[in-house]
Amino acid sequence: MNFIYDPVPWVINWLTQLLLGWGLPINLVNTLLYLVGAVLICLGAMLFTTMLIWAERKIGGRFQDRLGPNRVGPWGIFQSIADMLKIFTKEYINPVGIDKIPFNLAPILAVAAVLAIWAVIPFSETVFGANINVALLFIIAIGGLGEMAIILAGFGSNNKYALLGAFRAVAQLISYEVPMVIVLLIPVMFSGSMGLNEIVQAQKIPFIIYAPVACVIFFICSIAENGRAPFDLIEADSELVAGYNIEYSGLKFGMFFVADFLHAFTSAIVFTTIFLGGWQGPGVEQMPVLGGAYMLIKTLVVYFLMLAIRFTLPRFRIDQMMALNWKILTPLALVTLLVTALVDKSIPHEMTLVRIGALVIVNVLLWLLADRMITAYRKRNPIQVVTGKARPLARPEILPVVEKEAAQ
Amino acid sequence: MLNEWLYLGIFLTIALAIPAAALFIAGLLSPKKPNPIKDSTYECGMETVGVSWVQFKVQYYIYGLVFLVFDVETVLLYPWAVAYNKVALYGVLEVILFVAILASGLLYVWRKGALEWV
Amino acid sequence: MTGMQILFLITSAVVLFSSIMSVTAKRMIHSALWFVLALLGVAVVFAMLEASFFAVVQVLVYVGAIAILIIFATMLTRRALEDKGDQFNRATLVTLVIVSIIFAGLVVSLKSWAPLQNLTSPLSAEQLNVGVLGLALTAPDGFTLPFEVTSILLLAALIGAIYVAYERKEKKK
Amino acid sequence: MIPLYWYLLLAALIFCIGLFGVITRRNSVGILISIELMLNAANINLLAFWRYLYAETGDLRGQVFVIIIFVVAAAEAAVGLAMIISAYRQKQTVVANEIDTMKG
Repeated sequence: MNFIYDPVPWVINWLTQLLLGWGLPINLVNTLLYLVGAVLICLGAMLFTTMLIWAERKIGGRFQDRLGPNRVGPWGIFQSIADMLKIFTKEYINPVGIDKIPFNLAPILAVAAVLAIWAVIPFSETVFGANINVALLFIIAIGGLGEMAIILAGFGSNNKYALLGAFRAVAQLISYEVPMVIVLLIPVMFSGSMGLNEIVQAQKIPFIIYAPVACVIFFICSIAENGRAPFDLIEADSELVAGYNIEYSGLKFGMFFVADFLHAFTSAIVFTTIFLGGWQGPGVEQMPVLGGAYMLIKTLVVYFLMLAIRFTLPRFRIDQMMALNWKILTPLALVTLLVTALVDKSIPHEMTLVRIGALVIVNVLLWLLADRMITAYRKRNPIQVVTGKARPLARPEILPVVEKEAAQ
Repeated sequence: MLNEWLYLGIFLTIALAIPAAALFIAGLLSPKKPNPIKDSTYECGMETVGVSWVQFKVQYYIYGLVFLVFDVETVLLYPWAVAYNKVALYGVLEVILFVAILASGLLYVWRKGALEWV
Repeated sequence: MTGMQILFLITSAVVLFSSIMSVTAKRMIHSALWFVLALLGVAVVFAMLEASFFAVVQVLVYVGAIAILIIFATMLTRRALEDKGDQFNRATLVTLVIVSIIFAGLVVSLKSWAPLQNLTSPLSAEQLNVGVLGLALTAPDGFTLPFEVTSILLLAALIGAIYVAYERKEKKK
Repeated sequence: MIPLYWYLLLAALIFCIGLFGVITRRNSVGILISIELMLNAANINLLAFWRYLYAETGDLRGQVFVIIIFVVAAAEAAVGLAMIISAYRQKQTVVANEIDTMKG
């Protein structure tokens, strides 16, 4: 095995031989290597998060016509590191009446629930973690632990706003899990497996072409699961004091922060793996290390898209958000699933082009139909625009002449 | 197969241990100067009134309920999705019936107005 | 003592301890959280049985949905749960005796069941293929009827629960 | 490897703990939690027997039964909690002994 073409398995092989040479039993060697791999991935992910925070602030600044961080290092690149150093030395405030164990467990669990997803992601054809045959469900299930962390934080804090924020957050997360779980059935159907390795291997043509509607629904849901704008009601600063993490301080708060940013990037990875073909790309068979590069590029594109949405769209109201989920996404996801299953079953698999064409046409039709129905519904129930008198101006004389006349 | 689960178990342990270790180190590094005002419950500077256990409205439960039912339903469909390439058209029709039965439940909840956030 | 056995003993200890805590905890929310820990332990036991699908479903359905529903309900019935006073009724001691007798009976009947002595290692199921289960659930000569009945059961539960729990606005006024 | 009776013993213990909770708890949410524990014990039993007796023969009855128990547990939690909430709304209590309107 050549080092240049596929470095990671080469290193693992070399390490295994070395350790075996020392006379260690094979089971122990495997366990040790697993341990090393897990520590490397976890630490790497968490340190990567500091870079993500910088990138997000910088890009966000550009979107909003600001400079973003620009003081520490070139382009402010060390800003997050400075922030990290600061937050490490901040005091933990333990408010009165907290429930000690849940209060302290919550930030740990919040990060762990996100990190755990990295255990099943295939980074390239030869570099993957646990190749369990239920990886897709595992990713969703581990999200449940994240919800648990939020509940722990909310009720451990002994603060009614924290509790209220936690419950709103959980209501949002569980609601958006429904269409997400439904549309994830579609990639499983196409690849015939719930293992992420098999799903990626089945994507010679990425599933985004087979199932664009499912792809869009999944994308919306994963943004909502992150609690990012436009679904950032979890931390809606102007409405709830700060959500469930109001009583946290120091690194305990920082952990929620890390979990939030890491979760955004992780869902970009998951999206890439499930719908964009993961490490698939030209020349991967000869040079598996290229797969990692493809994966990274695709993930960054998806991540950038998420940032663009985050920094441009305003926030939903909670009733709008729930209506979007239960009245649009969930029925659409169910119909998409059934129609896809029916169409795909009725066309023989040998006719690949016909099959893809039919699926694309069906998806486009579904999208148009959904759009028509929503528009028709809006026509019947127009949005009530709340208007009132304009606020009196402090200095009316500065108004331009035209507007002044209009005002009179 | 058990090897994969072993790796997963190790990974989960590490994923719990690293944040815990970071929190522990930060706890050693950080100052500890508590005082009653600092430690009081934060409510934007207002005095805390009543217990923190406020009454919640039933809407949270309703969403939880609909979520539970659809979650269980979808999980049951996963084995079918894995076997999708092998099932006959009969299997697909059966799943359509299965989903239709549950979708009628969603329709009931919708018509009842229980999905509105009020 | 192999590694598997040690792991099993640790897991069982966690499961048993947390289930004892969950039936004895004074505050209902603590009870629910201990219950979650017990459920996670049971998921690990499922993983040890190499029933990976069920291990994940256990976390997804029980921890992710049922436990959250229980916590929501605990919050909704909060005022009655000031958790003052006795959490148990008068029959505690009697029940303890009865339960011990039942447990002893179970152990005795396990001991006297001869085939059990031979079952010391699991059969080799390569990797439990979820697809086989899916095929069996939807095949005409398989478990079609149970599969459809579960959907009707879920529908009935949904409608019934909404009917019971949902309060109309007119009623409130 | 782990002998089958370890699993059975674990399941029996969880079942007994759940039974104890069902009989002695005053809070009806607590009773529901105990019932869920008992269902879990049954699930462990079913899967263990399937694994040790039927895994090779392709007999899936054990697994199908587990699925049905999952569904029953979900349905039971949904309806049971809804009834508790409804009873709480009318009587302001969740203590099982005090919810006795059904008594003739």
